Amino acid sequence: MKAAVIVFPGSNCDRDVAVSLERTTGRPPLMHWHADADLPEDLDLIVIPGGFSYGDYLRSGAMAARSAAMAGVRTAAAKGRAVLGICNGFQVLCEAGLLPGALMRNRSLHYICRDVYLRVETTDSIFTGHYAPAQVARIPIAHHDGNYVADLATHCALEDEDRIAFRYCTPAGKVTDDANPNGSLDNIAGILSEERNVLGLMPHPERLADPRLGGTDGQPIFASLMEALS
Amino acid sequence: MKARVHVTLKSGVLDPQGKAIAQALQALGFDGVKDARQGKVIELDLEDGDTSAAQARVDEMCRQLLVNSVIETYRVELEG
Amino acid sequence: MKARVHVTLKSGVLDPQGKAIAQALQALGFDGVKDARQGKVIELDLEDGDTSAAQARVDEMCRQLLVNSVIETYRVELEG
Amino acid sequence: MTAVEITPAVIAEHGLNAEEYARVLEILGREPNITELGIFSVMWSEHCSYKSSKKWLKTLPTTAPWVIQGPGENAGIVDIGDGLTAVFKMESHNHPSFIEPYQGAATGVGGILRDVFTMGARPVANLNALRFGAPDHPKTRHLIAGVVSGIGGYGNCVGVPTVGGEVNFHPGYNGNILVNAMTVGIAPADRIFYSKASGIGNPVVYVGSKTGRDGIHGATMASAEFNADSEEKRPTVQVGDPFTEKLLIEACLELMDTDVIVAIQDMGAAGLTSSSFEMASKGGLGVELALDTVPMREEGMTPYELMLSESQERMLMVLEPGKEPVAEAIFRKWGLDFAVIGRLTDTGRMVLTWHGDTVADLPIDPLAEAAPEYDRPWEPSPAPAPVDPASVPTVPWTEALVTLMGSPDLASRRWIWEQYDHMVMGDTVQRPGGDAAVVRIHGPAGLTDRGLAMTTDCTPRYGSADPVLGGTQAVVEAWRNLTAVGARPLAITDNMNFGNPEKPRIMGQFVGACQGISAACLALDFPVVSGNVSLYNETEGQAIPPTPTIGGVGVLDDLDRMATVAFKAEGDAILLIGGPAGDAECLGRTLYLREIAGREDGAPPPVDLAEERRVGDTVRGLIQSGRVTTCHDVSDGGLLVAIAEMALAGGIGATLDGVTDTPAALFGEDQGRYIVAVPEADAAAVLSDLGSVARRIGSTGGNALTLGGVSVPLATLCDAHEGWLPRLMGDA
Ligand SMILES: Nc1ncnc2c1ncn2[C@@H]1O[C@H](COP(=O)(O)OP(=O)(O)O)[C@@H](O)[C@H]1O
Ligand SMILES: [Mg+2]
Repeated sequence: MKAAVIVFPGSNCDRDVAVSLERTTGRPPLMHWHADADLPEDLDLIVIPGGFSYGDYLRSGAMAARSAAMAGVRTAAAKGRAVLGICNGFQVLCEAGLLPGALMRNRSLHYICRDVYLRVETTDSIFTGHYAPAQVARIPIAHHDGNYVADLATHCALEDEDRIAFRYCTPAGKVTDDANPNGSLDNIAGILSEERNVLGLMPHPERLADPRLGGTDGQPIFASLMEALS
Repeated sequence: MKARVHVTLKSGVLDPQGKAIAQALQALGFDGVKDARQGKVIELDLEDGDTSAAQARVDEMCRQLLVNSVIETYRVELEG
Repeated sequence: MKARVHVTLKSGVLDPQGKAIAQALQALGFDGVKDARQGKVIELDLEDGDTSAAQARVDEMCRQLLVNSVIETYRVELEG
Repeated sequence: MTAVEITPAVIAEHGLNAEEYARVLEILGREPNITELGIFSVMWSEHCSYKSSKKWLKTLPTTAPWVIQGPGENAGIVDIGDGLTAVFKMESHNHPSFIEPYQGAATGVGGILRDVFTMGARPVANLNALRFGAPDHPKTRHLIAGVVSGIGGYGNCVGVPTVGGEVNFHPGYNGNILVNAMTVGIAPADRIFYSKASGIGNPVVYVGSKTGRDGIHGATMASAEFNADSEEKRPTVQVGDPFTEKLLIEACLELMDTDVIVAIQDMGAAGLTSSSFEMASKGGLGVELALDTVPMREEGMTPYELMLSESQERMLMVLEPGKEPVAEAIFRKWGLDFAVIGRLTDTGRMVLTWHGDTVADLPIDPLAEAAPEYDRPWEPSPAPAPVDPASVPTVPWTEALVTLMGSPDLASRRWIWEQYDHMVMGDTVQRPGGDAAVVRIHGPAGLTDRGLAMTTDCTPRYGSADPVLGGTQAVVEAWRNLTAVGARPLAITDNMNFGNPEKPRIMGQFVGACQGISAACLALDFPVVSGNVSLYNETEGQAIPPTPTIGGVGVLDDLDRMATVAFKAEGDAILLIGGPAGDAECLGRTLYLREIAGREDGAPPPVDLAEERRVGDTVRGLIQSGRVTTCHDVSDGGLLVAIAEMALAGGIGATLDGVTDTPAALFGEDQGRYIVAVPEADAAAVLSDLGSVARRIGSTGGNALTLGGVSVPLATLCDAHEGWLPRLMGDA
């Protein structure tokens, strides 16, 4: 699997996800600078990492979505390449129109950094194949703007097309309002594109993919990609 | 020339900031507050020129960057 | 009755948001943009009543909650 | 520019007394102009010159074989092995945070980060030590909300995890909160950068954000142009721009990988003035700056304003000659301002020009060396009388414990640290909530199996009664918290927060704290490598409690040999290591006394430094040999509180049968104690190896704490402990 991580000014989980990718694939991913529109042709996976691209000063992900590199990502996605957006990366993908909906301020208005539980809602994707159906995974979130919104038609389409990848849930796997850390519509934590080759999620799988850091529930995402794309 | 872009959430989109403001005001004892919404204003300092061309350019800026049409609408005010 | 509170940074106060917006617009090729500042608007939905009393109450809300007078100034617009 | 007349009022406005101004005249041989006066004023301010504190700071122990850089540079540096160093410092942003809590705290974080990456280190962790007024004081909630979101807003955006800190509440801080921020970074030992300028003719370069009229001190009166026309020219509160800081970190570290930097210094307090003076003075050189070439954010700025501005996110560098294009390319790539604003000279003078005219001409060394240094009169604090345990009311232990666990100084800080990204960078091995945070060492060559442990500590309750002991205890508690996770303590940074040093009683608190810190540092081989002094924390004559905050850093050589506070299994034996042979005895100045008896008197628990060291080394040995993975030191609230914290962290209760049910035994804060839990099968061997320093006090299990046949459910403790802060902040 040949992977690249896009680096925007203000990305700050680029190294973190590169560590996870290297652990999974055995070699470091390509770190791709935002100003460069030309992505290598032979990439299997493009990761838009977490952080605060451009400070998130206008809207989270808004400026990064208009960068040269994102034009390249759009082309690659159209060709069916895998694109994974984590946290700020999810925000960028929504702003870029590669995923539907938007991520608004958390309903508590606080930044929240903590482990949450996710129910795996579909295993039918190159990102989630290594999870069991309805498996509960403990993965951290760390964001201020993770409150997913979409209009009714989009919500129905996501549901009908099995494109909701993860929902926030209790440790026992119940999808409840108490288990929803940020107010997201229908507890949505991550969604797939229509072609199922783009995944955006707010939680950070790279932060719990190493026993030393206290857990490995994030690792199946990388393992799924490795199997699907190698 | 100055352009003022008023960006507001589309009606129907829940506004967590606005809701918190309304609640906080009520908690402070301002009880006549029925609702609050928060929007933003972007003031642009533009090179002088033709007004209608400026209007078109600011519209374009809104479409390309300043506004997320999934959740927001906007209104432009030109001055000077 | 509606009140619209326009909150802006005092002049001279650094506005990182505004600066970033101006730079991003320039990067997108909008070169007539000399500067940008970002402010916010809080729209309050108030129970109907006397306008001048409302003005005083909104001023009080600004002082107590809506505005950070160390770095911001504001202007209130009443309607209806 | 119209010349400003240097009247006595203008001089006073600049904080110079008659004697100091006489020295200015002597050094210059003439009257200063306003720009020069401004420069003297900030260079000789308490903040930059340490004029009240220097005499005593010099007495602190600052050396050890592993110390690479002690106090005097932007941050201290210790060797952590494998060719790497830890670079760290703590700094206060107390006053700005009281005025504007969000921006004050945010820019405090930004400032301390710059101190660390200036030296070539990548910042890897932030900590924050906070003191607020009484929880029910009308300002407190607003200040907490602002400070916490400011620290998070800045640290989260720059992408440095905020992994620890401490919070106290006391009415003594009602008018003067304390916001002390600490940054720890990692740098290769062979690639450290200092501020000493060298090379006559070398270019002086400005990078980062543009300069505005932010935070200019006595400027209101002093600027000729400042009159009615201009609300606009009023100096403004500094606003943090963490995005620019992030770019500055990346750009500086990238530039540091090339070989073009001769010297580098961040622009902190007193901005361009102190950074340029410091670089030139350390190098014994002169400097010439063309102020009109400084990147400016606003129109009509004057040399005075440019020299005194405290705009954030700026750095000053001296480059190798001809290497400007290399540096410029990197800074432009990151979208930052870059300007060559001057050069080094051999004159020993600072010459400032403005469109070709000289606007200031000052001798550097005399100005730096003649900086006032005071031996302020001081008096020791009277020794407090000990508390007679018989005078302290006894309430049922269950009730006392629930009250304490939900009391302001002991309640969980989760509401705070969950607003901080404490995991970014992917190396946080121990998150907030334990004794010390642990961050995996991630060097330029990649991940390692080693870690850095860090903590901040001070118990103002103790120092208010006995400043010497307060200083000692703060160092010892930091050392103990590092030890409790299994780390080898290396060195400390200090942040000395006190009231007005012109009062002998306050000066006595400062002197006492220095004496106490020194004694502890010497006894524990735990030197001071950096620090900061914040004086005049007073409102209406009311000084804060003396608060010498200590930031400690240690190293773990094997992350698999580490301890955490959480009970890990049912049926483990609970051992108490250290302290008196029998039960604890000290109730003076304890939280029990304050929260249960409503008293804040007595003598604080004494510290026996030799015993501390012996017990701490023993505990660390147990962890490093892999025999203990559960450990917690006994601090605020005493033994039972420590056990409750271990139980809540692990979700496993305990039954105690080896302690007496008296307030002193359960809640006394006798020093030098640790609690460990070990598998029952190992308990006898561990106890026999430890001898009389340890005893068994109970075992883990169930979902309650039980003592003398009475229980309190963990759920009750959890609600008290976790609920207090969210309830205070209106989020529960
Ligand atoms: N302001 C803060 N920011 C982050 N973490 C904090 C803060 N205050 C306290 N903590 C964390 O809460 C835990 C308990 O703090 P404290 O009671 O001061 O510990 P100790 O008694 O071991 O010194 C520690 O892990 C500490 O790092
Ligand atoms: Mg401790």
